[in-house]
Amino acid sequence: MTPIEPVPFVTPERPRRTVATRLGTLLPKIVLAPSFAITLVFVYGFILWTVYLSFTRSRILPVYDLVGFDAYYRLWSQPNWYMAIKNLAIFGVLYISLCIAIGLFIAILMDQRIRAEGLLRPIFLYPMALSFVVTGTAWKWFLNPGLGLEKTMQNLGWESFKFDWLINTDMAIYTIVIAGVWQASGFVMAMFLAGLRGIDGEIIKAAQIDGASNTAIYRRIIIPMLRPVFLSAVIVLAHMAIKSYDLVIALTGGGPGNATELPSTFMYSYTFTRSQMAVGSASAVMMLMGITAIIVPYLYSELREKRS
Amino acid sequence: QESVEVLHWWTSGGEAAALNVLKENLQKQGISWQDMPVAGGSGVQAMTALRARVTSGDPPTAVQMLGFDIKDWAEMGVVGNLNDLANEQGWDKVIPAALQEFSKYDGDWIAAPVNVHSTNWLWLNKAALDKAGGKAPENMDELFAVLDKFKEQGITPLAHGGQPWQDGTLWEAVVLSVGGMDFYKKAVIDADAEALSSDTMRKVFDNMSKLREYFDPNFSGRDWNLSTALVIEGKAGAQQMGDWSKGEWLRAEKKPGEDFVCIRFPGTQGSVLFNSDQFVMFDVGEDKRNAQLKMAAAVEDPAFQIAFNTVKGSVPARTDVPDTDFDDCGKKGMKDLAEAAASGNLAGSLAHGHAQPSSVKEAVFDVVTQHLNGQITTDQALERLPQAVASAQ
Amino acid sequence: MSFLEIRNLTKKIGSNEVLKNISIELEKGEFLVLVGPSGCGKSTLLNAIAGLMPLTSGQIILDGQVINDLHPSKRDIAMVFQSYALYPNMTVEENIGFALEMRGVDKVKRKEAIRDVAGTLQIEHLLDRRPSQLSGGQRQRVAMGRALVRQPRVFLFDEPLSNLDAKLRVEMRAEIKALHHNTNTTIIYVTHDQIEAMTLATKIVVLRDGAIQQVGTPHEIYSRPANLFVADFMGSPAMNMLKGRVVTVDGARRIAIFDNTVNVAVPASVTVDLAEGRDVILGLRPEGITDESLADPAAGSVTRVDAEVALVEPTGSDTFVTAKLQGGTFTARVRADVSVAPKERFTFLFNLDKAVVFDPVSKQRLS
Amino acid sequence: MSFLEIRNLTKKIGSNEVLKNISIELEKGEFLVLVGPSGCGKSTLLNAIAGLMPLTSGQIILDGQVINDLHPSKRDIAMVFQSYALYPNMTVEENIGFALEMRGVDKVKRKEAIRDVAGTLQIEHLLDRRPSQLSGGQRQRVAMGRALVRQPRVFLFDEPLSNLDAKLRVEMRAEIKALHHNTNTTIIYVTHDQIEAMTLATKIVVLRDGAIQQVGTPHEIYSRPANLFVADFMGSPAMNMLKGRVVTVDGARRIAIFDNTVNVAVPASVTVDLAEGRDVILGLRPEGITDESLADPAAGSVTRVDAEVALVEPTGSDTFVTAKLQGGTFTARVRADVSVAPKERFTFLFNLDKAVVFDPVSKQRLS
Amino acid sequence: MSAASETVSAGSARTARIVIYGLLFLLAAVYLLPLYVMLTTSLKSLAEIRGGDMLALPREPSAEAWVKAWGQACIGVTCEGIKGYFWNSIKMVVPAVAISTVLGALNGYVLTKWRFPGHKIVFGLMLFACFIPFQAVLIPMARVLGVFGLANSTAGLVFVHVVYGLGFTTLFFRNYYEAFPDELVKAAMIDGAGFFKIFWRILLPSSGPIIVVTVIYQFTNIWNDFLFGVSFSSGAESPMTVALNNLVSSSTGVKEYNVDMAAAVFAALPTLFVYIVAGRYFVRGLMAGAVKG
Ligand SMILES: Nc1ncnc2c1ncn2[C@@H]1O[C@H](COP(=O)(O)OP(=O)(O)OP(=O)(O)O)[C@@H](O)[C@H]1O
Ligand SMILES: Nc1ncnc2c1ncn2[C@@H]1O[C@H](COP(=O)(O)OP(=O)(O)OP(=O)(O)O)[C@@H](O)[C@H]1O
Ligand SMILES: [Mg+2]
Ligand SMILES: [Mg+2]
Repeated sequence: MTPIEPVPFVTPERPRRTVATRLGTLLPKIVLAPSFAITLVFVYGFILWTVYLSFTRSRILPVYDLVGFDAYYRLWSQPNWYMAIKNLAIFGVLYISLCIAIGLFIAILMDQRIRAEGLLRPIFLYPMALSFVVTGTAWKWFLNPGLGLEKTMQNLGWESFKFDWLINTDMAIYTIVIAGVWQASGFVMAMFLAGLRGIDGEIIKAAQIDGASNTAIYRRIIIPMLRPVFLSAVIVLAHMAIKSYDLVIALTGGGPGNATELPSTFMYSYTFTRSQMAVGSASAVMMLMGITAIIVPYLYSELREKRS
Repeated sequence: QESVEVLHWWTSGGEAAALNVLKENLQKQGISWQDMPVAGGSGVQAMTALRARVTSGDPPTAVQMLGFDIKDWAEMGVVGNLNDLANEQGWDKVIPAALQEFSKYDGDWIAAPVNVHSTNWLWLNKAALDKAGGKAPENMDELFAVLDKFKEQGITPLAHGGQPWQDGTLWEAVVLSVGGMDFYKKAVIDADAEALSSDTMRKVFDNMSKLREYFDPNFSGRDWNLSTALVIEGKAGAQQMGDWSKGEWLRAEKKPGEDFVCIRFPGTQGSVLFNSDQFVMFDVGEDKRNAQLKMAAAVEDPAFQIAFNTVKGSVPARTDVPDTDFDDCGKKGMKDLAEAAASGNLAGSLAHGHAQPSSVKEAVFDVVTQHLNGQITTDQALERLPQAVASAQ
Repeated sequence: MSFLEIRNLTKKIGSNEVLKNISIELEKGEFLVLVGPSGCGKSTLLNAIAGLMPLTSGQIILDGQVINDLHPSKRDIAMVFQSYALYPNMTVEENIGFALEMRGVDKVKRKEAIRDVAGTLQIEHLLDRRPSQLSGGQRQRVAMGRALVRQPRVFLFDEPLSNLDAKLRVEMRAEIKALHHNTNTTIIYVTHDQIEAMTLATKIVVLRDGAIQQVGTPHEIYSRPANLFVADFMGSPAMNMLKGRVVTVDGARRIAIFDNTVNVAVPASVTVDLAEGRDVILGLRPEGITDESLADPAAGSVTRVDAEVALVEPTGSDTFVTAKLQGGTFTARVRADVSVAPKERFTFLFNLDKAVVFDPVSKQRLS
Repeated sequence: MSFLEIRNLTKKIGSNEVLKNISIELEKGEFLVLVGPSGCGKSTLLNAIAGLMPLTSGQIILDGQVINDLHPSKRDIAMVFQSYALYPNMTVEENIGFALEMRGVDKVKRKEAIRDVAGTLQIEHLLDRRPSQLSGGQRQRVAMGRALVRQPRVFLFDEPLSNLDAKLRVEMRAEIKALHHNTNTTIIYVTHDQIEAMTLATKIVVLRDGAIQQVGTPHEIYSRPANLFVADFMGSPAMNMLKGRVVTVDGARRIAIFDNTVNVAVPASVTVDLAEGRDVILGLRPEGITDESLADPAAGSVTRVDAEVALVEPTGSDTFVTAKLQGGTFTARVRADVSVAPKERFTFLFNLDKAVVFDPVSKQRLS
Repeated sequence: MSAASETVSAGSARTARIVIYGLLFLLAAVYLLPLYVMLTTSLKSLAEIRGGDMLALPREPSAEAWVKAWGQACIGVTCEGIKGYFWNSIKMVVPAVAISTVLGALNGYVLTKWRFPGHKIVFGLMLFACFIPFQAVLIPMARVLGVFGLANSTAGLVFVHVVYGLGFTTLFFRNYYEAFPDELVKAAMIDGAGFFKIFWRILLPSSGPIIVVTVIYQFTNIWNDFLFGVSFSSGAESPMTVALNNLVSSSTGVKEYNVDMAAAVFAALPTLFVYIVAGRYFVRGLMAGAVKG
C-alpha cells in the first residue's frame, strides 16, 4: 500500500471554541428554526387569535373589542351546536371503528399471499386519492333513493328494497359514515398491511408449533401485536373525523334539516355564511380543546416511550 | 391596461353568456375583465373568498351580492362610492326605492343593481293543470285541491328541493299567503316575537306540513333546477320557486302560456317579495376607479339590463326599460313589480337576504328546515322561532 | 426402527435445491447437533421437521408415523427459535402457557406447570413482565421455558445461544445439558459454535450446501473428519493441512512434508495402502503440534521439526505459534509460558498419532 | 509526554455517570484493547475520543494538543463501527473514498488510494457493489478499508468482528494484527472476546461500570488480575475461585482449601505477609489444574488432589472436567484423549505457580 | 401426549382460497362503484343519464363530454374547459410538495440526529399543528398573505400548503430517521462531512420509501384541497378543485352530468396515477417508518 499524502490538518490557534465550531453546533437549530417559527406563528399564533376573536363581537369581519363570554353563551344556546356534537360522536365512533374493522379485515385477506395484490391494492387505496369535490356527486346519486342503489335494486326486481337513509333525518348521518368509510378504510388497510408485513414470521411459526389454529394466531398473536398500528390509525382517523367537511357538504350539505351538521360545518357556516364570526371562533376553540384532549395524551405517551 | 375583477357565482351557461354582454361592452371601452367565479351554495363560498380578499387588503373591483350582505359589508367601510356617476345618470329616479335601500349606505351609492327577482311564484305544467281542471289556484285551499288532482294523475304534485334556502323560499311564500303583507312585514321584516309565535304562524307551519306531503321522496338536498326539470318533463305538477326558474323552461324550449303557466303563489296576488342582485363596488383605490365606474355605468346600461334579464328570468332594476323584449311572464313580472311598489306591497325576500341579515335568515332556515323534515313539531317550531331569531340578532 | 427417521428428504426453493437427499436416523433421547456454514440449510431442515414448510420429496417418520402432511400444531414438537420469537403482547407467564392453553389444559394445571418450569429456569420473578422488559439472556430462558413446559416428543433448537455473550452462553449451555440429562428427551440443535456442538451432542451432523458431509459422535467428527471440509470446519484454529507425498524410507512407508525436507510416520489410523509417490494431505490439529513440555508422553509416533516462528498469539491459557518452513506454514499450540518470539527458531513436536490423511483430489479422508 | 493522553475523563448522561474519572496514556504505535461487560462504557469512551459526544469533564490530549472541542471531522481519527456503518447508498468504492472526497483529495489520487487499500484487503472485485450485496465478512473489510485509506493519527475499532462467524473472525484478527504490525499506527480496539483481546493488544484496559479496573499487558491482565472482577471476566471457562484460609503446616505458611481437606503452598507471587487464619480466595485457572500428562514439568509447586468428576465436556482439542470436593467445585483442563467419566474419581494436579490470591472482602489481589 | 393424526386436506385449503379471493373481489367491486359510476356517466349522453339506470353501461359511449370538459366547458365567462386550471394545480402542487418534503426531511434529520434539549417539545408542537381545523386559520392567513403581497397568487397558495403540511412531513421523516442508524452519521462526521453533506450524501439517498409516502400524502392533500384554493386564489389562477366546483355546483342552468363527471375524472387523474403507480412503495414506505408496527 503506497501511502497517500497526509491531509493538511487544521490546528485551531486556541483550544477554546472557535466561531466555526460554534456555528457548527448552532447550524441544526438554524435549519429547524424557520419551520418552528412558522408553526408558532401560523398555528399557535392563529389559535391565540381565534381564542381572542371568540371573546369579541365579530360578525362579518374581525373586530377587536372584547365582550367576554357572549359568543360562548350564544354557542351553547344553539340547538345546532348540540346536534353537531351529537353527530360528531355518532360519526366519529362509527367512522373510526368501521374503518379499522374493514381496513383490518381487508389487510388480513390481502396478507394471504394474494396473487392479484398489485391489482387490488390500488383499488382499495384510490378513494383516498379522490377529493369529495370529485366523488361527492357520484355518491349523492348512489345513495339517492330515486337514482341510485334503491332504484337499481328495484329495477332488478327487488321491489321492496328500500334504502333512503340520505333523506331520512334519523339515518342521514350514517350515509356520511358510509362514504367516509369508503374513503379512508383503504388507507387504514395499507397501514395494517404494513404492520402485518412487519411481523416476524418466526413468531407465527412459533404459534403454529404451540398448537394454535389460524384463527387463534390472528386473535391472540397478530392482532394484539398490531396495537401500535391501531393507535396510529385511531389518531389519523380521529383527526380526519374532526376535520371532515367536504364529505358533509358534498353529500348532504348538513341536511336534511340539520341532521348531518358537524362541528366543522357548524364553524364554517357561522363564521362565513351566518356572519357570526365570534360564535364560529368560539366553536373553533371548543373543537381545539376537544382535539387537545385526544392528542396531547397520545403525544405525551408517544414521546415518553422513546426514552427507554 | 385598465381592468375590473368581478367576483360572482353566475357560472352556468346562460348567466355566464349574459355576463359576457357586460364583459364585451367593457372590452370595447378598453377595459379587460378578470373573471372570478366562485360557484356553490348561492354564494356561500364566494363570501368566504371575498372575506379572504378583503382581509388581505386586495378586494375585487365588483362583487355580486344580495341584500343585507351589502349593508354588512358597507358597515365594514370597505366599499367604494358611486355618487358622481349616479347623480350624472340620475339613478335616483329610475331605480325603485326598495332597491335603493340596499344600493345605498348612509345616503351614498355603493352598488349597481342588476336585476329584480321575485320569489313568490308558482310554476305549473300546463298539460297537468289542464287535466286538473285548468284553473289556476288563487288561495291555499285551491292549491291543495289542485295538488290533490295532480296526485290522482300519478305525478309528484309539488316538486321541491330540500335545501334550507328552498325551504325558506317556500316558507316565506306561505307566510305571505296566509298572513298577508302586513303580517309578513311584522313577522319577517320586523322580526316581531309575538307575530313569530302567533296563531297565524301556527297556520303557516300547519300548511307547510301539509305541503310536505305532496313532495316526492327524493326531494332532500335536490338542486332547484332538478325540481324544475321534473315539472318540465311532466313528472311533477308544480314548483314554487323564484322567477329564475323560467330560464330552465326557456332553455328546454318551452313557451309560457303554452307549455307552462306562471302565477303568483296562491294567495299572494298583488304582493311581491323581491331580491336583487347587485354589483357592490369595493374601495379599490384611485388607479382602478375609472374602470370601476365604467363598469357600474355598463351595468345600468338598458341594453345590458335587457340582455341579462331576459336570460335570467328576472326583471330590470331600472323602471325605464321597455318590456318589449320580454315574454309574457317577464311582462307580468314587470307589471307586478311596478304595481306592488306603488301600493306598498313590495317587500324584501327573507330567503334571499333582503329581509334580515344572514345570521337571522339562517336561524329561521334552521327552524323551518327542521320542521319541514319532521325533526321538530309545530309547537316546538313556534317556540323556537322567536328564540332563534333573537339569539341571532 | 428409529424414533425419528428422515428419509431422502429434498427441499427446493424455486430452482435452488436447499436440502439434498438428507437421511438421518435418531434414537429416542439422543442429542443431535446440526452444524455447517451459514446458509447450508440448517434452519430449513428444522423447519421441515417442525412442519413449517412443505417438503419437495422424502419422508419424515416420527415414532413410526409418517408426519409429512401433519400440521405443525399436531406434531407435538417444540421449537426454540434463534430470534426467540416470543409473543411481544403477552407476559412471560402467558408466553409459556400459550401452548398449553391451545391444547385446552385447564387454568389451574397450566399455572402449576408454568411455575414448575419457571422454577427450573429461575425466572419466577419475571412472570409478569413482557418480553420487551427482559434482557437477552432472560428472553432466551423464556423461549426455552415455552418449549419445556410442553414435554413434547422432540425439541428443536435453532441457534438458541447465538445472541448471548460469552459468560451467559457457558451458563445456558450447562443448563441445556442438564435438561437433556434429566429429562432424556430427544433434541435437535443447530449451532455455529464448535464448543457447543462438541460438548452437547451425542451425534453431530455436518451439512454443507444442503448435503450431509458426515454423521458421527463429536469425537469421530473431530478426530476422524470424513473429508477436508469437515476437518477445516470443526476446530479453531483450524486443522493444519500439509501437502505431503508418500515415500519409502528404510523400507517403511512414510510421508514427506515441507517439500520433502521432513518425513513422518504414516498415522496408525491409515490402514489403506498408500502407493509410493502418491500425493496426500496430512492433517494435524494445532494441539497435535506442541512444544516439548506439552507433548503427550503416551504418544506413539512423534517427530521433531525445527522451524522459524512467524507469529505468536498468546491467548492466556495457551499460546498459538505460527511457523514457516519450506513453502508451508503451520500453527502449533504451546504452553502459555513458553518463551518464544517471532523470527526465532523453535523445535516443534508433531504427534502423528493424531494426524489424518486426505486425498487431495477426492478430498476424502484415507483410512 | 504520551501520544494520546486521557486525563480524568468523566461523562454523565442524565444523572448516570457512564465514565468515571478515566485516565489512560498511550504511546504512538500501541494497540490498546478495551474490554468489559456490556454497558460498561466502552463505546462511550471511543465516542468521546472521536469527538462524537461532548465530555462532562476531563481532557483528551492528542499529540500534545487538547482536542476536547475539536470537531470530529478535524481530529484526524478513523473509526470502524461495530455495525460497520457503511453508507448503504454508495458503492464500496464510494464508501472507501468518501473521507478523501470530504477532504478534497482529487479524483485521480483518490482512485489510486482506493485501489491500494482494496488490494491490501482483497476486495478489488467488490468495488462496484453496494453494501447490501456483500457478506458480513466483506462488509467488515470495507469498513476497515474506509479507515485504512486515510492513514489517520489514531484508529478506533468498536467490536469490529463481533458479527462474524468463528472462521472469518480468526482470519480478520490476523489481518488486523498484520495491519498494526506493518503500519505501526496507534489503535484503540473494543471487544468482548477474550482471545481477540489477548492476541491483539499491547495494552489492555478493563472497564466496569465506567471505571477502570486494571491497565496492563495481556499477560499481566491474564496472569495477575488486579481483582476478582478482572480474574473472573477474562478467560473462558472462568478462573476457579476456591475459598481458603491461611494455615501453618510444619512451620511454613500454606493455604487450606476444600474445607481444610487440602492445603497448598502459597504461590510465589504472593509477597505480602499472610496472617495465620486469614480468609483468602485462591484463584487458579482451569489450565492450572490438569491431569498428569499435561502437567508442566517445570512447575515449582504442584499439589495432587483426588476428586469426584461431576461433568465432562470434551471440546475436541481439550476436555474440561468439572469436579466436586467438599463443598467446592472446580474445573480442570485435561488432555483431550484422557479417559474420564462422571462419578469416577480422578487425580488432578494443581499447579500453584499459576495461582493468585485475593482478599475476600476488598476483592483485590494480594501480592 | 400423542398427536391426533389429522392431515391438511388439499380440498379444504382450496375452498379457503376461493372464499378469500371471492371476498376480496367482491369488496374491490364495491370500492370501485363510485369510480365506475363516474366513468360510465361521463361516456353517456345527457338523455341517457336522465332516463337510464345509473349502473347501466353506456349504450352509445361517446367521448364528447371528455372533450368538452377538457377544452370547451364554461367556467364563469370563459369557455375553455378545465385544462388551464389543471396546469394551475400542477404549478401549485409541485413546488408545495417539494418544499414541504424537503423541509420535513431536514426537520426530521435535525430532530433525530442533532438532538438538543427540548427537541421533544419542538416536535410535539409541530405535530399538534397537524390537527388544527383549517377553517379557523383562513382569515388571519388572508391578512398575512396580504401583508406579504402573496395574496391571490400561486406563490401564496404554495406558502399556505407548505405551512400546514410541515407537521405531517416532519412526523413522517422523524419516524423514519429515528430508525436510521446513528453510526452512519457518526461515521460520516469522522470522515469529515458536515451537517448538510451528511444529510445530502448519507440520509437523503436512503430515504426513498419515506419520500414516496410523504410525496403521495402531500400530493393528494394539496391537489384535492378546496378550502385554501377558493379562499386564496381567484379566477384564472384557481386550482383545479375550484374550477371543478364552479363547473359542477353552479346553481342554475342545465346540469351536464356527463361533462361534470368527465371533469371530475380529469381532476382525479394525477392522484389516481400516483396511487396506482406508487401503491406498492406506499405500503413499503409505511412499513419503513410512518407506522410503528
Ligand atoms: N424464501 C427463500 N427463498 C429462496 N431461498 C431461500 C429462502 N429461504 C432460504 N433460502 C436459501 O436456503 C438456503 C438455506 O437457508 P437456511 O436458512 O436454512 O440456512 P442456515 O443454515 O440456517 O443458515 P444460518 O446459519 O445463516 O441461519 C440459503 O442458501 C438461503 O439462501
Ligand atoms: N443516550 C443514552 N442515554 C442514557 N444512557 C445511555 C445512553 N447511551 C448509553 N447509555 C448508557 O451508558 C452506558 C455505557 O454505554 P456504552 O454504549 O458505552 O456501553 P458499551 O460498553 O459499549 O456496551 P456494549 O458492549 O453493549 O456495546 C450504558 O449503561 C448505557 O445504558
Ligand atoms: Mg438459520
Ligand atoms: Mg458498545
